[in-house]
Amino acid sequence: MLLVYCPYCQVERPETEFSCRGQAHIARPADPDTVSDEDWVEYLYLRDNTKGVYAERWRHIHGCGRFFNAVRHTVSDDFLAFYKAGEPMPDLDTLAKEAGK
Amino acid sequence: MSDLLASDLITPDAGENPLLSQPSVSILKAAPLTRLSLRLRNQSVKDAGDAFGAALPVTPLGSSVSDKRAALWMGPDEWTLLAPEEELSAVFDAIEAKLSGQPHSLVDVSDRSEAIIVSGEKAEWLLRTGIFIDFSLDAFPVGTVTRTIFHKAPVLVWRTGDDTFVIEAWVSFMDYVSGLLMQSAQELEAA
Amino acid sequence: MSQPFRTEKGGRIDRGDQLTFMFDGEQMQGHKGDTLASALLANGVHLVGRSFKYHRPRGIVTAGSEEPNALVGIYRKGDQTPNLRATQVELYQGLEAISQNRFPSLSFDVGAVNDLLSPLFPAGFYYKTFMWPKSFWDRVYEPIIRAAAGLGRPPKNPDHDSYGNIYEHCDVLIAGSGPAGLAAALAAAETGAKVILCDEQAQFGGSLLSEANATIDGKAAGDWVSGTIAKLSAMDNVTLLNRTTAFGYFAHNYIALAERVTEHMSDPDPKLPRERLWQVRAKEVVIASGAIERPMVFPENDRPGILLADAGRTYLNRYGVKVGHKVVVATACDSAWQAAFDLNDHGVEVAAICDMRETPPESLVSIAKARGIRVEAGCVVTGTLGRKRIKAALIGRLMTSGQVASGGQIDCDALLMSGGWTPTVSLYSQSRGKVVWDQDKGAYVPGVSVQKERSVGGAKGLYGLQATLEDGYAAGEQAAKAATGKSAAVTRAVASGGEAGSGGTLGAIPHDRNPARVKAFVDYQNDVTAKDVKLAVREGMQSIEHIKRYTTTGMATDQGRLSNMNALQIASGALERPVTQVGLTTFRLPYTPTSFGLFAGVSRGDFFDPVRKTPSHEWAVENGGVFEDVGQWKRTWYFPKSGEDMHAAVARECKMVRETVGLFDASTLGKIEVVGPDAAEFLERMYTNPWKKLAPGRCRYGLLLNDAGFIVDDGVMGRLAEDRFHITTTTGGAPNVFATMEDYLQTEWPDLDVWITSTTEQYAVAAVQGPKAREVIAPFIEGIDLSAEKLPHMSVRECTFAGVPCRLFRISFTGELGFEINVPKRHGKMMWETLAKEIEKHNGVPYGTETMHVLRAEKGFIIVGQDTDGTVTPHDAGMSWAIGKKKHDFVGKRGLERPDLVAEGRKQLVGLLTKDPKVKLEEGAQITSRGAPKTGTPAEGHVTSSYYSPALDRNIALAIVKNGQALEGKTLYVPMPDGSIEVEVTSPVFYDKEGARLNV
Amino acid sequence: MKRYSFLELAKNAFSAHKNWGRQWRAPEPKAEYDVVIIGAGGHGLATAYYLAKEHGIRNVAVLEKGWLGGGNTGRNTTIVRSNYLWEESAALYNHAIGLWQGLSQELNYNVMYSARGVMMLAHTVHDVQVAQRHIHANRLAGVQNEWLTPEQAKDYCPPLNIKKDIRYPVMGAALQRVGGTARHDAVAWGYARGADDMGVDIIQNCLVTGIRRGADGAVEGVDTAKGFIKAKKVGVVAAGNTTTVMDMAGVRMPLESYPLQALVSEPVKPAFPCVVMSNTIHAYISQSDKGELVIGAGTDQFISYSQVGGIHITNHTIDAICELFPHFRRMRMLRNWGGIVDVTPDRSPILSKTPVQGLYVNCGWGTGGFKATPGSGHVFAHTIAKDEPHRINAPFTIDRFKTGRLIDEAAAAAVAH
Repeated sequence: MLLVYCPYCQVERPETEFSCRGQAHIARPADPDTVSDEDWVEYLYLRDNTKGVYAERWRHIHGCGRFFNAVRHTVSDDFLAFYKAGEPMPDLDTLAKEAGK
Repeated sequence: MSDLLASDLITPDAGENPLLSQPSVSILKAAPLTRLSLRLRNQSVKDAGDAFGAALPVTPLGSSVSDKRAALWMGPDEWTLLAPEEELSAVFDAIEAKLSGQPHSLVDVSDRSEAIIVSGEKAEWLLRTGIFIDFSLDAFPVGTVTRTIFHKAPVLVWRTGDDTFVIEAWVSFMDYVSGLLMQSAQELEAA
Repeated sequence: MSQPFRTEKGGRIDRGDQLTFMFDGEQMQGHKGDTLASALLANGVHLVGRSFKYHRPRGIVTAGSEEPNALVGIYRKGDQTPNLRATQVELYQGLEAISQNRFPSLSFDVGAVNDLLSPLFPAGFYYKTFMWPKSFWDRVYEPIIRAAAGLGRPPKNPDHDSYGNIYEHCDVLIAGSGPAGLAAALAAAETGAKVILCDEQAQFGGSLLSEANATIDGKAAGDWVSGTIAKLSAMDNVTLLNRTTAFGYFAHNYIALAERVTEHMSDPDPKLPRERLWQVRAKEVVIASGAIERPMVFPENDRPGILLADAGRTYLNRYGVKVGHKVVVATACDSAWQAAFDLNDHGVEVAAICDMRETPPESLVSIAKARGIRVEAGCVVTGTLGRKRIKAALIGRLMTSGQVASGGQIDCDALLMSGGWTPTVSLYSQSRGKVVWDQDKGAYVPGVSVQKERSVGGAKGLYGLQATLEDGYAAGEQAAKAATGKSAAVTRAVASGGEAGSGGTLGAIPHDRNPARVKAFVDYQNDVTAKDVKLAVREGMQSIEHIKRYTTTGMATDQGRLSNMNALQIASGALERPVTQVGLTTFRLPYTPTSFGLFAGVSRGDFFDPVRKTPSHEWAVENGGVFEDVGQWKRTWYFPKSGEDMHAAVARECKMVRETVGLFDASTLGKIEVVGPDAAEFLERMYTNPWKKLAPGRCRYGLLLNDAGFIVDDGVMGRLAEDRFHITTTTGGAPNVFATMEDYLQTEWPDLDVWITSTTEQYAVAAVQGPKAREVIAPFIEGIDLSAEKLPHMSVRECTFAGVPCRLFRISFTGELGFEINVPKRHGKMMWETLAKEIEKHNGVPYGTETMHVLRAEKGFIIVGQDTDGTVTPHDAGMSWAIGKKKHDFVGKRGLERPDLVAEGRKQLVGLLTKDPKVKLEEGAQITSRGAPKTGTPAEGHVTSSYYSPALDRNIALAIVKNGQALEGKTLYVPMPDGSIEVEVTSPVFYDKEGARLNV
Repeated sequence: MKRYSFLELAKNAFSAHKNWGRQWRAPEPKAEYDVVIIGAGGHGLATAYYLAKEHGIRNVAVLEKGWLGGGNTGRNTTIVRSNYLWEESAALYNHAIGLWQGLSQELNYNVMYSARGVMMLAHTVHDVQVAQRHIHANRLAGVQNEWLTPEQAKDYCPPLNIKKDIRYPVMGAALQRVGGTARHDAVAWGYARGADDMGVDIIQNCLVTGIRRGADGAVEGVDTAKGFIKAKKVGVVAAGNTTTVMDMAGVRMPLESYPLQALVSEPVKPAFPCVVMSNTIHAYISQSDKGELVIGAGTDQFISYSQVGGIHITNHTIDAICELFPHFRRMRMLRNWGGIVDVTPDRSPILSKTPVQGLYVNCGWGTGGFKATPGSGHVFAHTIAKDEPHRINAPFTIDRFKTGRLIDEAAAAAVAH
């Protein structure tokens, strides 16, 4: 059971308070009508599924209810960063280097 | 002291027998309350507090208590407001009046949840049989309020004293929550 | 007989407290403080079990949780728990134990014939045979193999014990209370850090409890332990957990502990849990799990009476038990010599010390000589005699050639062996750390820490009492510093004696016997011999994982803690590769076998999952309601009158609703209050329908898709004010709909000024449906005009019901005049009972979910999840009308335009009427275009709903059929085992097509 | 290849089993192969076996980063069944069942396929509707599957608790009698031995580091820990690591990789005759021939390549098992482990050509790939050999996610265990 930091509640809580909602920073096309089938599949189904440093969406569903983003190494499961929704994605390579991964 | 102020708001339901009364821990059903869910943007925080009668806490997991009022931080733009049962419309209307024109959402959720009061030297231990939170006083000081999970049910935990916690759960979950707390407390009676 | 092998004095047992116990029906005596194993040995019992494959007689080998042989069943309350280790079972008055895996008895076991046939059963033999005739595997061979396999018999009755759970946080968790663990605990505790010290054994102290010679701060080791524990238990910041095994090390320093609360009591208080799961989040962990001794792999090394040397020493010094009267000690390292000396001190004849090494340390040799103990250097054990108990050891001399020359035999009734020591790296390995090979120690030791943990003492291959203490103190200080930033000056104890020994061997011991004839066991419990490991290599198994799986070495209930290193060495020899290139199998949790009950905890019966009830529940129970589970909710399914079956009850309920009036509890439907200036805009984007023009006071049916374009939920949205909607969702869909809305709101459209609040449990909801509905509610509704003009179908009003605030919806899921009354939940019971009484005046009935389903099916209303299955679009469901044509976007709009969703030949919702009105189709039945279709014929669709319709007095069905909407009037077939049923495709609306009954 | 038989075993007993040959070689890679398969799990080895046996393509290498059969093949709960809802799925898994039934003889290796029956429990009215729909669809598709009342279910599986007082009482069950279990390692080893015997090179400890494509975009070969290996056709059968491997060829996959846990109890005498699954309370259980209760748990909620899951997942599985079989509460967990399962959006596999000429992919089996091993290898071999899908795997394209022509077993409420 992972230990997750909620940047809104500013506390670490057990994973069971949260729901993980997959890869972060995948924006729904603003004007779907103009989007090709290829791009729509990209939005619906295609994910990086990275073996390594990965930015993903979490929701503190049994806490403050807020969505936020976290950077996690998908082999060690260590979290490298937590940031609020709407904040830019940190540079993953830099984070990876800092963590020595 | 927060204990005192909360206790004139969260009171044992006179009609009810204690769910559990042991030397080291007791569980009491709390009397009905006015509960409002308030959502708004930062600029409206002060007005809302003024209208309600207790400032809206802005520190995460914080609560502010004044006479017959309590405002609980639920999220960065969400508060639960507590007041006596009979003051529902008064409080509701006052806030709506003050916030008219300001984007917000005020919803009556008085009946959505029920509260129990868990107190005694073993109260903290009892909660930890189902809640994975560090309740030591430095990590979870008096006045802290949070939503979390108790075994398989969502609950709200509000520490109103060193050894006193208010536990709220949605009505249909309360049998599960109080039932498991009572069951887990049984071993305290063991020889 | 009364404990002939008990020493005169010594040991930590309470000689004053004599206990009686049973083993295989024989009554014996032991003492408080004994384990079942030590008590059996005190009574001279070594033979305690039969091996897995060959059913060879087996005795106690160890004194700890790694015991491979002494697995017994323990009886309590008329049921037994299998496979418990006698070395861990604490003795209590009246304990009842039985041996396992033998028939008819332990001393005479017919399965032993396998031992004679063993040449036919090498590793992996079953992959090579039992293939003919083809049909014989699961009918003949497998049942025989299954019956032969398995250890103990499983419990027969439901377990009545309870299991506790506690979540805990601490600064420093220390697993293991030997010298290193105790020192670490002292050092960490002194800083004020919150410390948990746990140990799997009943007493703290680990190896110190078996230490007879060394002293700490001038005290006997055991006394120092007692003093230390007393000191620690006096500190508020320390939690001491004995009988508690750290069995799992998970991500983010999350450690799981299993505490055995009552298992050692003869008559535990039923209020106590049998075991307790501690789920601990530790800032720092100190792994002080020590090291265990390795057996020596020589021929017939599995006779009862052959034990590890340190076990012999433990039974002597800790339990006051002599493992024999005449003992041979076979060793490759120093530590076993001390065992010989201790036994000798208690008058046990040590027939010989056989040390593999050409020149054992002179210091030891001289002591032995002084005691008149025969010393054989450069000497190995090449076999043993005796069947159910060792009678003699055959010895051989190691020659420079590497050959072994026979050295005769030495009579004995016990043999102690030591192949050296293996650090217990299980927890480190579980923490995802990678062990590294240490050539000098001849062992795998912890490498770099991956999580916040430190291995200390024996767990990292560090031996010697003083060094171990030092290591523990240092680790405790560092851990506390890392966790709290605090440190404190700790007075460190000083030990004398207990110096680290040297030596050790890995793999098979050379011998002069015929290799074809003898068995030298690597894994006792799984009966894996050195030969088996070599065979696996010969057959091309190169990875240690293949060797393990092919021979099953290391897969026994000790998870290879005794066998892995020897197996590895033998494999490495056979492969002619260094050990490091053979690899090591990973240690998986749990560290030792752990009760299922512990994991299941309190989740049983009504606490398995919350039971969610509505305010009408009690009334429904009193009135004979039958319930169904819908998610976590209990919903009334139907209300049978005496003598009625479900069909009759539902038919009556349907009839009465259409004739007069019915009362239905709709409280479980999801409710969400959508509030804010952008409320309408938000719904516009979420639902397929248009919302902006919906006037306050009116309602509209809403359809929710996912972005793939498929239906996921539906409900009714009532507009209470410009900026306030009260919307409903399905019962099962409520949580997901809410989460989906939050997702879009927070992450896609954060600019919208709108918030959603779940009010599912704020309101109790009663649906009053039927021609008399208005008359039923009229007496209680105040503040509004209920007339059709003022309150048309699809309206919502705020008013009062019997004086309490209420939201009144005029909506219908039955096709009849209908109202849904929402009152604050505390008034729900009152509302229901009031209406239940009122409908009686009109011959009305309460009805359940089944009747609700029938009535809506008569009207062709879908149930999401029954008539749709996640592959159905609004067009498929015949609900294109629900899509706001002019809308620029809504969730699912783009998905709906994908090629396959606009393709010809999609399956569409239709009605079906069986040609014979009495025939009721089965839900889920398939539909074909021809009768009696050949197997493999693609289905045209399937029946989604099927009921007897009282209103039409015939059976009706809804179905999803390819091109269905174009097939109206056509005949299709529903193939059943006993022939096909003819059906006609119709409109899904069977009753009151024009909706006249609604607008009254 | 020396054929295995009881006689052979007896003969070898007299020579102290010194004369058994290797079950497969440990060759060094050649410079070029007609086909390279990436991943020596059951599916990959079966693919190589059928390439050689059915299509005469024997110049084949199977590259494995670790040891053969060491991924999900050696980590799953060995359940075999074919009672899937959609015709496409049923055809695929039933094709496998057909092959399972003669596999031991086909491979001359006892894979211990044991048709002890797979029982899927229904606990709610909705469960019953879903089960019935499966049974009707299966009957039409020629897939054996039948409905049992709670009493019949208990007759078939005596330990089952059908009391009405449990939280989610058993309302009935769907039973597939030809379903059951098989010995997972033996499947990998049997295919490895068979393929090796026909000349296939199985190269272990050989990590693939790149997939080379020519100017025309077509596959030219793979870079590996043991150097470049030329091949015009490459089949990727890498389960949880498929995304990583396909990225080397620049092909994006609709996959996410989750840790899936399983566990076994200590071995006990026969206590459990069949396989029982419950999708509603999330548990499945059988008993191995060794006597261990083999229990499948769920996946974690986040992607991970750690092969370690959270304990709360295990807890929820075991509480469900103990609710259905309350006397197992005193049984003890011996081993708990995890695998990495690659999951597609519609919970059905991808067995398909790719946009890249000469590159083929077999993945997305999620939590249920073992049961399909023979069928999967058989049709994938066909796809590679003929450069076009077999009738049976034709629907399992990558393209379906674009067109929306999903094979959605999840939507139909049948979680594919």
